[in-house]
Amino acid sequence: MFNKILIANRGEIAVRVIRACRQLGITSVAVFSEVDRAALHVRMADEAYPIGPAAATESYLNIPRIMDAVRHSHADAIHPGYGFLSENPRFAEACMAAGVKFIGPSSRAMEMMASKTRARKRMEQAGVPFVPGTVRPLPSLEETRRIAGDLGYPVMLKAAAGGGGKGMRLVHEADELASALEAARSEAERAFGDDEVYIEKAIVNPRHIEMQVLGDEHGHTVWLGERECSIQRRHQKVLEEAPSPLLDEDMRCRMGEVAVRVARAAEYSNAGTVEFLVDENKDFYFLEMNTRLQVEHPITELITGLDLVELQIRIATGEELPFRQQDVHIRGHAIECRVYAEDPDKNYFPSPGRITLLLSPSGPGIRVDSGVYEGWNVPIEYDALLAKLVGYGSDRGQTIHRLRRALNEYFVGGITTNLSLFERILDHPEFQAGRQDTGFLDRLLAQSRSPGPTSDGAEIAALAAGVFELLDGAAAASSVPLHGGRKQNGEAQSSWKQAGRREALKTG
Amino acid sequence: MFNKILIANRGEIAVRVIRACRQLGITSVAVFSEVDRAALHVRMADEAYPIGPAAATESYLNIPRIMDAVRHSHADAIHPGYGFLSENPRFAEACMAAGVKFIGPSSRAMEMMASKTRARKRMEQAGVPFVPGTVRPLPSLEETRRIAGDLGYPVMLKAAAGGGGKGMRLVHEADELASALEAARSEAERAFGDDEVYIEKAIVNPRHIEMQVLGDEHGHTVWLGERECSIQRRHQKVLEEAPSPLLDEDMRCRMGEVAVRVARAAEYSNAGTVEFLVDENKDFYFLEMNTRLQVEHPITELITGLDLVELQIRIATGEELPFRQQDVHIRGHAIECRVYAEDPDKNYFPSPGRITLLLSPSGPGIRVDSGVYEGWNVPIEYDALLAKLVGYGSDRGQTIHRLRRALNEYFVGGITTNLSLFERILDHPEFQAGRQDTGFLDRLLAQSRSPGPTSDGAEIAALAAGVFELLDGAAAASSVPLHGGRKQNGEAQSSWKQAGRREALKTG
Amino acid sequence: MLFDVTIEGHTHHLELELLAGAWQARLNGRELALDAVLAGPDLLALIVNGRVYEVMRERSSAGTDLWVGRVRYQADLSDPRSLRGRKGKAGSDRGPVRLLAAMPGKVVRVLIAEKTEVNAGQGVLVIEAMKMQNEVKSPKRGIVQKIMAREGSRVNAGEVLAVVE
Amino acid sequence: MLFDVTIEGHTHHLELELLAGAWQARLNGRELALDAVLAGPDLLALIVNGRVYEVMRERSSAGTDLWVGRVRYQADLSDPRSLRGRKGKAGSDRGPVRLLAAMPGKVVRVLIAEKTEVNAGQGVLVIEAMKMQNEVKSPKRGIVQKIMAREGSRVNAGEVLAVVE
Repeated sequence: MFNKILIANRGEIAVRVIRACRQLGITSVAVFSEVDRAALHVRMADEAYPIGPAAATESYLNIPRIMDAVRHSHADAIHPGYGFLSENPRFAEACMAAGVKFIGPSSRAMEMMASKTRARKRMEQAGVPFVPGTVRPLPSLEETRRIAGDLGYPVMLKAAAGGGGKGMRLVHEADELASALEAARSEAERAFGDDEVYIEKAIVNPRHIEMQVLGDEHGHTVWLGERECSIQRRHQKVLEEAPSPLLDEDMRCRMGEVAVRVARAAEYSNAGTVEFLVDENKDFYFLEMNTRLQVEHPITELITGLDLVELQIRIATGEELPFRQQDVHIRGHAIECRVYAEDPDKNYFPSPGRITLLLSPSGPGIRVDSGVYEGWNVPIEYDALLAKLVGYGSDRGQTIHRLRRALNEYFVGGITTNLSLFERILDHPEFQAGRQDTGFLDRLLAQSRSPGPTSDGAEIAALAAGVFELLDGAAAASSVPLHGGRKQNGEAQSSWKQAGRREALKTG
Repeated sequence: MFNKILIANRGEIAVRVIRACRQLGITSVAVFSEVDRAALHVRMADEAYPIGPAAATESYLNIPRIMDAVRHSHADAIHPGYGFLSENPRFAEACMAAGVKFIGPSSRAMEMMASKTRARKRMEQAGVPFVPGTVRPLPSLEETRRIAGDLGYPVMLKAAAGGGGKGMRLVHEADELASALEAARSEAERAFGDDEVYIEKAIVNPRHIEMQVLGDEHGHTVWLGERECSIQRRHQKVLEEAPSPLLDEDMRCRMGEVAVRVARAAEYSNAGTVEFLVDENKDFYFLEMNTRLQVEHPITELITGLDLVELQIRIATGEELPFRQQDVHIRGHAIECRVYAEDPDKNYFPSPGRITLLLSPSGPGIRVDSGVYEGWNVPIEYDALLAKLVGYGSDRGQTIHRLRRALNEYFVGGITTNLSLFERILDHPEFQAGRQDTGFLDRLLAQSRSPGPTSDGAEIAALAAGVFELLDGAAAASSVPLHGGRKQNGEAQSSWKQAGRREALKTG
Repeated sequence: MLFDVTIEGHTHHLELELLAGAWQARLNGRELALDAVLAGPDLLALIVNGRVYEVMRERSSAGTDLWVGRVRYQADLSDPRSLRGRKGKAGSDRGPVRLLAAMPGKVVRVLIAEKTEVNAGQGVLVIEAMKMQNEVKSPKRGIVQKIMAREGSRVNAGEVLAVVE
Repeated sequence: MLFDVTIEGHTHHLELELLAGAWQARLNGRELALDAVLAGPDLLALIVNGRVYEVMRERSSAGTDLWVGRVRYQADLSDPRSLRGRKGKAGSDRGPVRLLAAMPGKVVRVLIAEKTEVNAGQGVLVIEAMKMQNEVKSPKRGIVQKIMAREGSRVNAGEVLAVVE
């Protein structure tokens, strides 16, 4: 087992990895940029080292600075989390060169999956189903037109080096093809320095379902069930669940077996996720493989009862997987809400700033993986993910109801969050029926807005305004010093009594 | 389903029931004594009514006041929690008379189980194994001496109406019998108004293992696995786990079947717990049945994936159990720590008062069922249970490690808690080997004390004292108003910079 | 104490007393069974007619917001008895505003005629009660649409005296 | 700044500066790489030589306690340079107390003889450094058991000067 792991990340995922290290008796090392000195992941780690200015390119993406911290701390392994350097084969290579273990797949597997066309070639050889289309670079416009005609419109043009929707064009009919191809090529060139574009049959409002896989370094690979990730905004997931309401046991097994085939074809080890598009006929097609731990891994942990980060670390030490496929039992249902500092009603405008009050839910079936605390100043420089609220229950209905009550307990003051969005999603009949697709969230936001003021609520607010004012006055008039700026129940009581007496004198 | 449930309790269990109500869309009604106005259960309920002064006899045990609140609120059911009125047949009858459903067993089943001798007679008829002994009131001293001789010393004398160790005497040899019998009788008379005493073979340092059962009102009864509750102080449980490290699948099934037989013999419905003593040969004997939800129910919830409180409510509405015995699957391992406001090193001296700082753990495998919050003033009048820290993992080892890291994150400032006791229990080789019995905790406390000051720790404290002082001075000198009495990361930073400049001027 | 509380531009009249630990509240003329306790510096736990509410306060340079559940209410408060009513954010108020009697009393003077213009903070009428004269001011600039109160008449607390739009 | 910090009756000598946002710390004569930030009003997040600590402060009428992990340390602090050292809780200190040199310097005067009585706050010896004379005071009432420092000798910061019991 490792002695010391450096976590090359921040926020909730760094906290998550630190917790796994502590469980395993491994010393955890945090790194932090200048604005993250007081961040939760730094507070929770065993050791911590500064790695530069706020801009991620100068700190969390700065490989030399991170390798300096590795040397200073004598860490013998690195966990990259997700995002930042987690899918950067250069970083994995730098780790290997420095003699520290990168907790993830080999740089070779990462590289292969990074190129969509190379991955597709290899996976087609392995018999993995793809959306019908070309795997070669597109030839002349004439021939592209012929291929598109064979596939049948609508078709999708995609950048080979792409991701995040860049260099993608949906083409509804033949007349649009020429200009779309040109646009996709130039966008791909600008975004990735590579104008290679390929063509696929377009699947309209597909479901986005992914399969978790885990492979050790001895050739054992298992799948751990799927996650339904169709609720997205701008290709970014907002709410995920496991299992998918769409899949039955048979389809789950077929999808799991394909995912394991993908991982084996890439000689993949450690945790990875195979993403699929699912069309209206429940046919599924390989989309891509994410060569890292996913944000939404907790829902798989809850339905399988496994600790994925602990397993990642064990695999990286060279241990064999402690179980086989037949030992994996899926029980219950889990849903994750990604709590962002952003306003869903204002085009997801980010809302960094100080968290003045934080009431966090707890109790049966509720897990909160948070990267923040009351008093923390959410910096503007990074992803706005504050925490993941994860619900678990015996079945999908109970999980929805548990999350609904947890949202009721959840309050983040001082900044705007998307918490109300989850209430609207969970209450939506389409979601409750399990019929969400990738267009669901845009439709929901177009239909309705967050609940606004009501006359009953306004009356409560009016009452509260008066009570706050009266108690403030009482507190100001009271000579009792209030430790730490907080009133004690008893003290408040007595200062009200004082206020009451003063009032009585005035009006008497 | 009920429209409105009144919770005749306080603290964490009231919060637990309120959460279940919210999940089911049922309006929850809290009741509170004068010192509990600001308690968490009152804050979290939908409605709340005062029921009298701080003394429990005048509020939480005051049946007329509680029935007043039922009438005012128009609640159609009552959940009694545990403790207080939960096992009081008179209360169950008062509910029935008022036309509100008591969420628990019938008063008849409660009454039968309240008398140890009556329960024993009925259960022996049903073939339930008992510790060898008498079920009849003890006859003459002469005959008692003969019975004791037949059983073999040591023997135990117990009050028929007893509980909580009152009216109990361990007798090691025949010479002690006469005086022990007299003492037990007079103690029983004083404690319960009933001097009936019976005799049993004594089981020295037994294990205390209990089985959760659940029965609907249509004759279906299931068992949900056992809980190991051997870690006790003064007959009060401190830490429980499920499953027990002692049981194998075969013993679990036999014990479960006996527990179901007990429940059926009592025509028992709703949630109940059958307690067993287990001797060194793994023979188990019926001890008593608790006719209510137990404090430690969350560990059963975690290993079965069920929500016991939700099931209690469904059963009370007349629903059938939604599953059968063969559908119950136990997965993983759970351990609960009862966090008390008390000092284990000072003879469990209670420590009420204001919670000035509360850092609560979260993340994978951790559930906290809490009844308190930062700023709350723990009253002196009630049980000192603050919260239950519950860990879950794939196996016992992982659960121990997860709890260990959660304890590391847990801090309660302003009052003394027993948190450090759990670290000592979880770290103990005997516990880690699963060999705890009811004498374990006393042995542990006799062996060692909480960790004391170290020279490294003292140096950190010295550094911290200086930093606090310097920052306080800087804050006092700073003209920046600090909203809500709390410093913002950025503000603190800038005020330090000011302090730094001042220092530089002074020393320059 | 008497408060005019403007919530999202609409003014509520609140009478609030805390006597011997018990709250007495009358909101817009309706008696409410109120209990209130702070659960944190900006966190108020209310019980109103048996129903539980939690209200979170956020203060900023822009003013005070009160959260009731997931809904934010912009709040502005003045204490009409003290005659030092805080200024509402002039111009941001839309729609008619009702001026309410701060306490039971007698209308001793009407300062402005119907259908004439009034500035924010300008006195509209004067009420006398308990030997004190209180000037009832317009919270915003506008036209005095209607004056319900007549000089010399008695009014109850919370009674509408005038409407400014 | 210079502090004498008494932790559980044992005095530590601390030099602490915050210059341009960077901490400089020397504890009992040893240089430490320190970073410190408040995570709450009584919650301090420290990094000392790369290691992370959280220290919780509890203040009461009985004094200040600092929690490092699960261990409570009773803390008392004085600023020797200012010659306004706070009073320790006289009488509650048991066991011997070492008086430490607050800074490198020269012992210019010994005020008390060995084996004689001293009151809390009474000067025991005087050290000169950087053209300043600092009186080293006894934190408690007791007998001066031993004086290690001789008049005219040089001492280093944190050096034990005397023991009071």
